Amino acid sequence: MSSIGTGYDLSASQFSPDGRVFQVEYAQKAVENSGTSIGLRCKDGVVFAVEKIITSKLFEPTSNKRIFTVDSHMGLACAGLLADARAIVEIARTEASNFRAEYGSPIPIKYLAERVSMYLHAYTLYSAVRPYGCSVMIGGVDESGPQLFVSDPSGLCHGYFGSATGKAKQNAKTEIEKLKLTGMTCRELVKEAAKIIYLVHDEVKDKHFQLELSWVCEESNWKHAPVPKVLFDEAEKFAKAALQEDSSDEDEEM
Amino acid sequence: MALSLEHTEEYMRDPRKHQFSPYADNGGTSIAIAGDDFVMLASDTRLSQGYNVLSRNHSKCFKLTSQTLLSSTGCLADVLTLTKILEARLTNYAHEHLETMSTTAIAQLLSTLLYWRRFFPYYVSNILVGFDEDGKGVVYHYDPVGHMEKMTYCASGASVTLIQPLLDNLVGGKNMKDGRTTPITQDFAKRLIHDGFVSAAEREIATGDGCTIYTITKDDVTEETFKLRKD
Amino acid sequence: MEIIHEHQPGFQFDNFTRNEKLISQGIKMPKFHSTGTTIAGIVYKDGVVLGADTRATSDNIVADKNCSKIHYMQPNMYCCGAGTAADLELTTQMMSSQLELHRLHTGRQVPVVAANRLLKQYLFGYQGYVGAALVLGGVDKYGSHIYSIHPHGSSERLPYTTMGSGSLAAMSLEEAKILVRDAIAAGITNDMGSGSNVDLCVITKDGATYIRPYEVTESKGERQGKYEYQRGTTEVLKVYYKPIEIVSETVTPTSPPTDEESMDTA
Amino acid sequence: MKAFIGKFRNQYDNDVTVWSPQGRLHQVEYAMEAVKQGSATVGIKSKTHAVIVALKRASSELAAHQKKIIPIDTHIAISISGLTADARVLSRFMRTECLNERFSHNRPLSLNELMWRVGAKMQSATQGYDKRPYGVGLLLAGYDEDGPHIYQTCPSANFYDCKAMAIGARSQSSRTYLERHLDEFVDASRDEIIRHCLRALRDTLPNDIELTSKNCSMAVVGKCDPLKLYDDDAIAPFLEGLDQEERRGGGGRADTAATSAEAAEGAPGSATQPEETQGERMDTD
Amino acid sequence: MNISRQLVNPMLWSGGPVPGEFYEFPRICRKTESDPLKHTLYPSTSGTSVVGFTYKDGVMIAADTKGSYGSLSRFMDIDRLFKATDQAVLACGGDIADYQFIKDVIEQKVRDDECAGSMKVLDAGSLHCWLTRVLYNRRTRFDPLWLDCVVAGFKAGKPFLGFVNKIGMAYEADEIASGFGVHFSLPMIRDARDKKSELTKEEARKLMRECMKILYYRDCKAHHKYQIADITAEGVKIDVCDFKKETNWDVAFYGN
Amino acid sequence: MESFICKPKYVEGVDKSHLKQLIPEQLQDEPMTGTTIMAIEFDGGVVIGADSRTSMGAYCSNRYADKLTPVTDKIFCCRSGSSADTQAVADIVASYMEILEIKMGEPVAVQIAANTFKEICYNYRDRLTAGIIVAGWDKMKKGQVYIIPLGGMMLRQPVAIGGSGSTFIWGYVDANYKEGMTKDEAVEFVKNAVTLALTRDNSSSGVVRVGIITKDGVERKVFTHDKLPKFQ
Repeated sequence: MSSIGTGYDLSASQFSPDGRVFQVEYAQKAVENSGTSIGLRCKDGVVFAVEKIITSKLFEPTSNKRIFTVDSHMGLACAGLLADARAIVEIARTEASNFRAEYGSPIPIKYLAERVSMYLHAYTLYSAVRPYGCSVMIGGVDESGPQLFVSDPSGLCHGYFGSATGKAKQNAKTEIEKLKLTGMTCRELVKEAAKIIYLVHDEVKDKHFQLELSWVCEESNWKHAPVPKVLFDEAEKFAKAALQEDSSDEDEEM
Repeated sequence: MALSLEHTEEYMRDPRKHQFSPYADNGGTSIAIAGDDFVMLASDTRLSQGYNVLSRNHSKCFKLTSQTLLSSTGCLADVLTLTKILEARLTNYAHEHLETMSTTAIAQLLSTLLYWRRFFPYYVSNILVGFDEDGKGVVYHYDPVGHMEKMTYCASGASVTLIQPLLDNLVGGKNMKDGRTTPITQDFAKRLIHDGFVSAAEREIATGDGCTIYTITKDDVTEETFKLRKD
Repeated sequence: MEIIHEHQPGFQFDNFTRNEKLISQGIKMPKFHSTGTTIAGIVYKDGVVLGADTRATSDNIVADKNCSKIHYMQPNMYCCGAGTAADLELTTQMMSSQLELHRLHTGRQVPVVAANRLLKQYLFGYQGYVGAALVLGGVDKYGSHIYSIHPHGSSERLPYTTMGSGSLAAMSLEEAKILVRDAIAAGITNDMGSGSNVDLCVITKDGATYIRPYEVTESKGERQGKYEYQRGTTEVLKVYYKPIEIVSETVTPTSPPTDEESMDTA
Repeated sequence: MKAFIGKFRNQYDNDVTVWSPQGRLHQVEYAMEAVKQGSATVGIKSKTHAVIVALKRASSELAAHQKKIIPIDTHIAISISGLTADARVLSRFMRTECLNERFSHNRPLSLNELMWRVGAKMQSATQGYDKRPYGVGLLLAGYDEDGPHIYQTCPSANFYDCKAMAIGARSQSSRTYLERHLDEFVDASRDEIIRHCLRALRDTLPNDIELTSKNCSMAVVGKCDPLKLYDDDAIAPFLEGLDQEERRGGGGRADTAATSAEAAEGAPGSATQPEETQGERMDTD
Repeated sequence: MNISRQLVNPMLWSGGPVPGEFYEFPRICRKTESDPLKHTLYPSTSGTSVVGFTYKDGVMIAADTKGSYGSLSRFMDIDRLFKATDQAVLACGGDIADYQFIKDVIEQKVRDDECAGSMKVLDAGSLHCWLTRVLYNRRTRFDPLWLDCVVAGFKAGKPFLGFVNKIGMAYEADEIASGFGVHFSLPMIRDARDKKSELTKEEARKLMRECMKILYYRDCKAHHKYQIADITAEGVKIDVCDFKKETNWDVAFYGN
Repeated sequence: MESFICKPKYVEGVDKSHLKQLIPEQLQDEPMTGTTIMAIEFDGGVVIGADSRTSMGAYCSNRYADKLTPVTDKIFCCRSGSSADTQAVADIVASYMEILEIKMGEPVAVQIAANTFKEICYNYRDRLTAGIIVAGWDKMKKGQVYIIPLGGMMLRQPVAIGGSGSTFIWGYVDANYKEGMTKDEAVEFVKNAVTLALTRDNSSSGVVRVGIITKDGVERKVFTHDKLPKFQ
């Protein structure tokens, strides 16, 4: 990052001599400061999990949700500045609604993800605005089956089977890679997702956190919905148990 | 109603010719009588369109504040919109000034709102009642485009031609040798309103079913209802 | 001296063109009384029951609170009318006298079908401009009949049943009266053009009974105040005397009406 | 504020459209500082009621106390801390939204819905060079179909659904009080909640100043209990006996709490919960 | 925003934005003055009466399934009634295209509420109010939605039945009908209520069937197949009924 | 015949004149038999058919109407158009035929009756809204069907359909008519055709009335809903 502070990193409409747009990279930094969120796509649906870091116990547990519903068949999980993410969600909802108004059918997830990315990208072009400080994972089930896309502040958009953003995205990705996603069901994945969030959570940096889980699958009537309470508790128990095991393993090694 | 349907249609028809008519006459009659320390507002409860009775229990009076009431008859679509806008304006005022608007201020506001639609009028005749600055009961009568007149009594709506002369004579003391000498009492006003509606229901087909009388005094607003013919 | 116009049969159309022009210049036609009206008739076991409300309106004003809408045609035949009050009155009056002439001419009771034919032909001639919608009911030697006749001159014969009663023929008089009463009352309460009382007319082979009113559905509201004015309330603006001079006096004796006269029009 | 200037005097804090290499928006963080300039306000909700109280300042002996609580609709009121003018813009926006909901749907606007709209409005001010973030923090007390709510908004355009909250100058000691008594709020009665609110507010005051009917105002809303504002004489009965009660939540650590709160005001990174941490969370989550 | 800006003199609204100014009416086509193109100044494929009334447990409304194109029975099996939420059902007479438009908009509204994840459910009262604003707004712009809407459902836990027509005339009542239903069904319902003030579910269903039957007999555009929605505290139940077999034609033999 | 319609002839455009204002609004709609009527020749005579709805605008003023009107014992006319006009014409023709029968001493031929209809319809074509099918049996030409549409032309046809509902069944009639049907086939054919029309035409509905005219006279039938074929 030798170019930092040389004055070529003050505007989104400015390249540095070595051909980088620093403002976008800085915005991505903001994403990396946030709690981890993961999205998993399997054979019968999509699962989102978010590590919601709690900064004050005065907040309601329902406060600051980071998983949103964009259209009935589609969810969005974010990492980064929540206010920016909410703006993105509004854009996504408007897109979904406009598509329905125009074509009378639900918007294909790929199409929506690309539209949203175009918005994100547009904010990386001008000095008058700043890039969005958030990454979003858009997923759900549409006519071509389960879909998961990830867009970052640069406006890049890729389809994934599993992805993670936020603080511990590397660790989470490593964990996700261990899973045989194509062969798994949502019910199984919910537990795995919970486990990953618990595994990657760094107790030293952030004391309290709350797990958020949502899915789109047949059990949810192909709608994006929070994971039912019973299953949620099960998943959380599974995750805690796995964590226990994990740490005892480490102890043994030591 | 000072502005008849034929007139309003002229505004509408001129630029573009439609068969679609944006107005309807939904009937309704109101009477207001003010005294020194009270004011009464009453309306029948029949809602009609053409020869059909749509509802037998539809009051045309709207409580705007604890001291000001409005009765609005004519085209119900316009009545609903006008009263909704008025309500919103009053709430806004209450928020801005942390007090409710006075009757005189509301009276002026209503006139402005009506005139605002000078070239596509609300097909509505309004009576606003409340108390003036001296605390005396007051009645404001409006034509559809915002002409406002301050009075102590008046009728409006479908049966205005039947009831207004009665009020002129008995409340206003018109055409009598010495006019009216005694002040209007609540009892007298109520009896007159009652009898006015009973008589109007006999001869005017859009008036009937029931009547609601609101009496506003400094302290409160009371409501009374009685039945009228249903045919 | 003005020439008095000879009375031609049919209507006079002399002013048609003039009126057309006046109206195009914005002059309003006078309002006519009409009977917004609910009328009905049904056939029952022994005859027919006709019913009508009693409100006549001029625009939104009740012109007559107790008008009679069941018109006499013949002793065995009555006719209810809806539409322009004048058209109804005059049409039925004229028809009534036509039928009476017919009765005198043939020397027997006029069948209902004849009245139907006369009425529809008359109305057809005026192409709907005589605004009379009629329900004609009567009993003759062929049975009981109800005809409904439209202003344009079409007519149809029906028992005027309401749904679900296949056993109409067996309906008793009381049932029939209540059915017609209910029908008229529904009109009175739900239609603003109809109001006041229910009139009924029951016709059997033995003759007609006109029940007026059969029922007063809505009572007049009670007034609470008394509106009397003291003598002198109306101001005397000017007093002017004119003496009357008696020139002469005559006395003419009048005789009471004889029975024969009333028999003529029976 | 001093700390920021000292630490990060740099080229990245001129405009809200510029990210710092650490992924922070200094302009937004500075705006959050403005909130701390405002006098304190406290909100608490129970199962049935939501209450906000606010401390009114007078700019001089001759001036009247400024307005701190603004009614929005019959079911919502806000109290403000920060730039009053910015608060007025937002309150007018909120009023219009509420009026619109009544105009078009004949019902009170849901708090959640309102917060989303306010959030969107505030967010757009954090992303363009021609704008600046709203320099005001709000506490909303409201009641809707979900029950009572206390919401907090920040210049970062974030908003939080809270059980209780305090913002503004020296509000850390208030929050300490709130956290300590958090479990008592849910089942508390209307009067108890009000009492808690006032006590928490009093904790922001220096020892020699007391809450009076002049410097304090309150709004209460609840189930079947439309919004009511209390000022001047109306609030006096609620203040009775308050000065008899021991400060700092009555705990034995009154002194330490006081000092730590004082410290929190000035130097981020010190004991209890530092303000800066709070600032950071506002950015990133 | 667009429309009120045109119609409203902003000077009169110095007290703040006009209510409704920020309220975006759904899918308004932004038109220029030189293009006075209007959507519906006369109905095309249209449906006839809607009948609704309250009874002991809730509200019932019905509409037949015929879509007429002039005097052609164009469609025998369309829907003119739909469930917006568990607390609101909308039935429309008039232009079917306009009905489908408003249905789409309402469904999106409900979806928006769902997405927002709030507990708020669009109840019949709110839907009714919203419709009055939308329809009045369209009529004021001389671009009406050619509809007679009947909204049935619950409002704050109480049964609700409301009417809105194409000019924005709206009212609430215990019995509501549109089109020929005003002439035929209202008297029947009022009569039934005079005889027994609280109808049971069975009585209500029977009465509704009678109403639809009379309409079928006397309204040229009515059909023997109809949708009936029964809205109670438990939710909405929509059935399709047909009374063709029950029709009575005995009088056709009269005089023969 | 002169006084057939006493509308003032010298007044131009009386239909659009202010006189319209004089008629109460609810009476302005004229009852129309917006109708489906049909007649078909078969080897032993003719079969005629019609629906039973009379409407004023969208209001059905009579759902039991009989649009098959006897002219003589073995000649019927099927009426479509204005109720009043067609009733008046039918009444007049029926009365003429009665007199003619007496004068000639034998039943009149179908063609004579049809021609009388045509004369009136043609002479008053600007005044009348009448589409009529005349059908009957006479001993010279056996069963015959004559159609007199709006305007007053006349044509003999083996099968004729008329009225607003007929537009919906042209194809059906073209596809399914064959010469030399038996009585039962003809009745079935008429019944099906009219049923098809009344399911699609809002102005046609009710029951299907059928008349079978043979040398022995007329046999009337009424098919109520349950007796009608189901196409839906």
